[in-house]
Amino acid sequence: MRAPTLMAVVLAAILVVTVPAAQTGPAVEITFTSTQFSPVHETEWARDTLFRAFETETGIRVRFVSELAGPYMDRLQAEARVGRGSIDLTGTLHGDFPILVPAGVARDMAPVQADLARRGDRTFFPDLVRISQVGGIQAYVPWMQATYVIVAHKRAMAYFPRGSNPMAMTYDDLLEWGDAIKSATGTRRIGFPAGPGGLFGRFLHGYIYPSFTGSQVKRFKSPEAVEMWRYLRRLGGVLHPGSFLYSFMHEPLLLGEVWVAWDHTARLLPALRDRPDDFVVLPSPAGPRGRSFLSVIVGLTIPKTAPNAEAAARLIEFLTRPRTQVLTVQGVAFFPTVREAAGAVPTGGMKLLAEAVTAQQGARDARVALLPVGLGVRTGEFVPLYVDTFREISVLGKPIEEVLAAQARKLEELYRAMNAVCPPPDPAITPCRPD
Amino acid sequence: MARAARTALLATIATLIAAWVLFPILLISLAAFSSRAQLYSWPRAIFPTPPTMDTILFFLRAQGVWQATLNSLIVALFTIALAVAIGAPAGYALSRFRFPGREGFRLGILATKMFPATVLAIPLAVAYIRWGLYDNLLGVAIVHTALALPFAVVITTSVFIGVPMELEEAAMTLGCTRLQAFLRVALPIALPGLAAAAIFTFVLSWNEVFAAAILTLHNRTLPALLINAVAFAGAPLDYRFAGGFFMIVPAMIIIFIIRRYLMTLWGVTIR
Amino acid sequence: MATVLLDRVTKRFGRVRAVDGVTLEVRDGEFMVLLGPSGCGKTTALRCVAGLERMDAGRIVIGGEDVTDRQPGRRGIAMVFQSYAVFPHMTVRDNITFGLRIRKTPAEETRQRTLQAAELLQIGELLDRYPAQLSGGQRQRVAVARAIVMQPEVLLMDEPLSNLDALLRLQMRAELKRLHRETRATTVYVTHDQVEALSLGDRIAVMRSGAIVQCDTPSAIYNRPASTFVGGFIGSPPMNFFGGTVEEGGRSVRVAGTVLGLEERWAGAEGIRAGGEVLVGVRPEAFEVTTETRAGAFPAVVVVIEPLGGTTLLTVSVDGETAKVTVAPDTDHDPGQRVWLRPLPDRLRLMEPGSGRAVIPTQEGARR
Amino acid sequence: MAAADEVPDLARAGRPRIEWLPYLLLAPSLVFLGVFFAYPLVQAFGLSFLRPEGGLTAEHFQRMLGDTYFRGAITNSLLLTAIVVPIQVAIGLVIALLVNSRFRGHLWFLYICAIPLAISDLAAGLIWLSVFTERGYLNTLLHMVGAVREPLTYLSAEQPVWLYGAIIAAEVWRATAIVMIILLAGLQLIPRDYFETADVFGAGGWRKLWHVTLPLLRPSLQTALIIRTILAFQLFATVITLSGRQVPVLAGEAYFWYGLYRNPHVASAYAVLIMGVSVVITWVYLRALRTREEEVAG
Repeated sequence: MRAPTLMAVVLAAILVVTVPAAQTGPAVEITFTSTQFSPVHETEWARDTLFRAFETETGIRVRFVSELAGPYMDRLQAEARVGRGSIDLTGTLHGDFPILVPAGVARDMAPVQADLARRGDRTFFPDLVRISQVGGIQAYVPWMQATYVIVAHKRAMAYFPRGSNPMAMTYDDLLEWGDAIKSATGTRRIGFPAGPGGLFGRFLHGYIYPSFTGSQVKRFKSPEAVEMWRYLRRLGGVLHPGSFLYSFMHEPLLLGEVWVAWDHTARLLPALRDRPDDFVVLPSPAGPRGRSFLSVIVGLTIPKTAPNAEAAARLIEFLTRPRTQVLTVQGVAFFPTVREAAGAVPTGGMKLLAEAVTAQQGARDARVALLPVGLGVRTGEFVPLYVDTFREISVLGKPIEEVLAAQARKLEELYRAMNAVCPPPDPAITPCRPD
Repeated sequence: MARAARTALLATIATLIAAWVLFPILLISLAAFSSRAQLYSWPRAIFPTPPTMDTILFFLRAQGVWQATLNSLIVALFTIALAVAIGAPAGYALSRFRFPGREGFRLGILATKMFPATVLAIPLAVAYIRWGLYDNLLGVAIVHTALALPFAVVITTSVFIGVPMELEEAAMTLGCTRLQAFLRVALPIALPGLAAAAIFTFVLSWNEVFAAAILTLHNRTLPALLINAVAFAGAPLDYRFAGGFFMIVPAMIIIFIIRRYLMTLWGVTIR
Repeated sequence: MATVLLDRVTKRFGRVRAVDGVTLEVRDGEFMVLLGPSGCGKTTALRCVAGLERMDAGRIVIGGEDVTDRQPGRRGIAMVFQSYAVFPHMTVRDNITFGLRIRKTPAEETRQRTLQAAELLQIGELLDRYPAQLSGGQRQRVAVARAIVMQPEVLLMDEPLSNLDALLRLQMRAELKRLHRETRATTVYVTHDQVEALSLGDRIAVMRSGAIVQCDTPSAIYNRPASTFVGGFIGSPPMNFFGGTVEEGGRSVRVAGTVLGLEERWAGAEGIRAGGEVLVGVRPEAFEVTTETRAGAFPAVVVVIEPLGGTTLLTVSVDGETAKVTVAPDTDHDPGQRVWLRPLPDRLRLMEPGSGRAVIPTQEGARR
Repeated sequence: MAAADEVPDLARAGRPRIEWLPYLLLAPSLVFLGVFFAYPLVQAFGLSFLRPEGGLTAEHFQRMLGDTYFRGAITNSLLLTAIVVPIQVAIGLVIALLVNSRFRGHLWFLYICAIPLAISDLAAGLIWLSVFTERGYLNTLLHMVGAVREPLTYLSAEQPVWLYGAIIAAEVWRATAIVMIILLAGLQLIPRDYFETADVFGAGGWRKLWHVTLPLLRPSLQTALIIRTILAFQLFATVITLSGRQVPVLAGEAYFWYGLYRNPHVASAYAVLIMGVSVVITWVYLRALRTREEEVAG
């Protein structure tokens, strides 16, 4: 290449790049970061529907940034440490707040909550408001809820164990189901999101553990737990081998790789929306100790370093408005935190989900598990302990009792080090320790 | 006879290797031009009938893709400017002078290649916030420069070794100062080689994922956007394939531009 | 035009003294050749004059002004490099006008001088070409034109002919000579080719190991080498040296069992003692060769005969040592033939065997 | 001429003996690397050896060693490197030799083979995912020729050969180019007459390769091996894209410990381990492939 040509190209490139950057945005813009809405379709929806509506109404533009948990927490903590920030509003899982509060990120949201209460148009579920108290302050305003269910392709229903009720499925049913599919088709069609970005760990500690042992932590190495791990080994025989790659189950469902999948409601919704007629939604299975499920709460808080707290409060008002909450459940399958929105009847694929969630919550043997709290900076170690246990027992085939004993020691160390309380359905013992 | 057989054998090997390199690129291109429905069906057709832009348009219309592409370009240009501005003087010094510490510097520069971006990005994230470089494209460019600098130094060294010292000396005897001699003689001759270095730097920056993902908030580069969407955010297959295709197109163009320098890209550096 | 003085110039590279306290004065308009084998420091010395090397000690004076601290471009010099160093990204014209443009010479004058220089070197047709389109000889001409267009007071040339083939070298040699006559620029010319040195130089400075061992006119260098080194380096084939013993108080010397009479001037010269060892140096052409014995001639055996056209070169064996002798082409010799060699007394040189230094005859010593 | 005066010793006359210009030119890179390289590097060591509240500790390394993925990570990293690097060197050498033979069209061949040079590990992972995923092109092709009816699952720990094979294929495909470029540069430095001499002595192609080309190529092989090996230990995006965490690797674990577990200390311990392994391997290569003087002379 001749030098002058090269220079011209470089100059042109610089022009192309810098000129648009020089243009300025609207008068008011706030930055909203979240660990939620990270799937592409959810981000798109949030930007195109949710925040556009807000901008139309208020003239405030929302710069929405969805992040991985790691960088997300780093940034919030770093801004707090420096005492200067760019984030006006942030929304994340309940379990993150025990880190954010002591790190000085979250401000007390009680005044905001009180303002919302004064409006009288929305009633937050009281238990959600109760658990939003973290470290002596109201750490967040409850924003959305989510849970996990099973989606099955209709063609899989032919193999469902005769005489059992799919809406009241047990873990034995699930195994039998998988076996039936396997013996009929020669393929394994039950899938879990056990890939790096998947939520399989939630299934282990929040679903199957309490369902078999009635506990998440305390009965970690109990005989019931040993029984549960034996069950999981058998279940492994009918699991789709690709499960360790899956992050979001809507994709293998749509592809047909998997016929029966367990995942977060938001991560199943795209399949239901694309082909609502192909799928059915079922509640999570029940074990000997009931039908345990996790309720995930997402809260909103304004960082202490927020440049524009006032506009952020207006966005909170907008997001927790019953109409917006209905819009949210319909759009991305996150469920309301205010009573006024809970009554709205969803449509389409979302309707299937809502029915299953209702069935799950309303089941006679329902047992709510909550995400662990109080683990502070070491919160991130909790879930991997369960996934690692699964890997050692089911993948590497190590002896169950030995692995459980070793992992229980780590679990105990974690809880003792952070002096944390047992998560429900375990009794509130501090520090929690496996028996 | 034996010669003809040998030629035929060589041609076969070359063809096989070329096919091995091109075939996967062809496949991802086919995937990028297949519709979502085609990608999700089984059995799947290899050739999309008809080819469709839907998948690529879906990707390009996705929020942030254009901005991220623009950011990637800005970061890459910053990186090129920094890496060449900082690396070229060092390369010039290494090519022109024998001085105590020269070998030490060379080894030190190469040793920096041993340390992954992971190690740099983590502590720098904290430091950047203090320094006001966080979520700043310049901040990303700086880390990319740190990663690209060894290559910039090595390539510019070989470039300047290729420009005889005597040319500059001749210019100096003709009345130039040292700086004038460099600017009027060495630099114009070295320019194509420096362009190759710049393009190499561009490739590094364009492809870098980890640091970009850690160090930005709004101002994501394309790979940072993609890794988030692909590895963790459950981007659908069509989005992934379109993204993969979109990332390799510049790669092919760039290698095409510098194909003349491929023979000498590493050139004299190992002498 | 100007004189050039190298005053006790020293340049070290690490522990090696490339130039070791060299002092040399080049007269105004003189063509001075620095001659020596590779690695003797001649190029380094030249580069010190040009200002391209930073000296460790000494100073450079050009035209009476100390230029030691001046940039190369401010010393009134121009230089032709061994590799020519023609700028590949400029046309011939731009190459030649480069220095003038740097000096901001008026356009018209630049044009005039360029044409002049191009004409002088017969490269007028090449002005718009790029160096890549030129032959080696043409590039060399461009390099010279680029230097002389500056009308330098001092022209420095670093082996400018060494990259040319033999024929072209011969031709360019003559042209350089003509050029020097026309421009009369003080010239310092570095070469390792003694023929070039002899043919071009007004004076030749022979260098060895960073020092000047002799500086004199070509004929003096040739005929009266100051050491065995100079004698052996200059001349093709080089000077022959025979071991001898001084006899008769310095009036004769015994070589290969034969007594050679010495001229008057050697008697009493420093280093000549009766019974002392001495090296007798004789140029190959300074022998009378006969096939019969005679006084003042020592015997030798012809080993190889090489007819060179103008002369014939004999390789002979004298007392087990080989020597080279040139004879007229029509003489008849056979390998194995016994011949007698008589050195011409006035062409004969004596050297001290240990130091290799020349013995200086009394009259010459006085002349000095 | 005032010959009697002292020889002007320029060193003592206030002029510096040291040439400062090269150091001046190096200064920007030294400062830059000091601030943006050395500083975070020291920090990284600090993170891996210091307790958050201060004081030296081996705790982070113990946690790393006790991690369920650790054994797999170090095994896989070493194994993948041991398999991938020789294949890359072999193929890279073949390509470089082909290009260096200057057959007609060799520049196009070089261009094609160099394309992966500019493709990131992320993009390469995506490309090969489109081949090996269950509804991917491999199954499609097999289906077309009638070899399979239902798609097979390749990217599963239950199929270690396929899983490894896919990773190796992607890595070989992506990173052979850099080896090839380095070796090609080395080949061009070998004077042609070496080959001609070998021809005179009747050396056949293989013997020529073995006795002439490879010994002369040793410095380039050394560079290629060092660079490839070091990069191989930093690899993770391809592996994660293709296998999730079924094939843990060192760099991937550093990434997971940082991003997933939120533990920069153990992440840094992994990073420090990677550095250690890289340094050791570089040293081994430098020792094993040192060019001996007499061989250069020969």
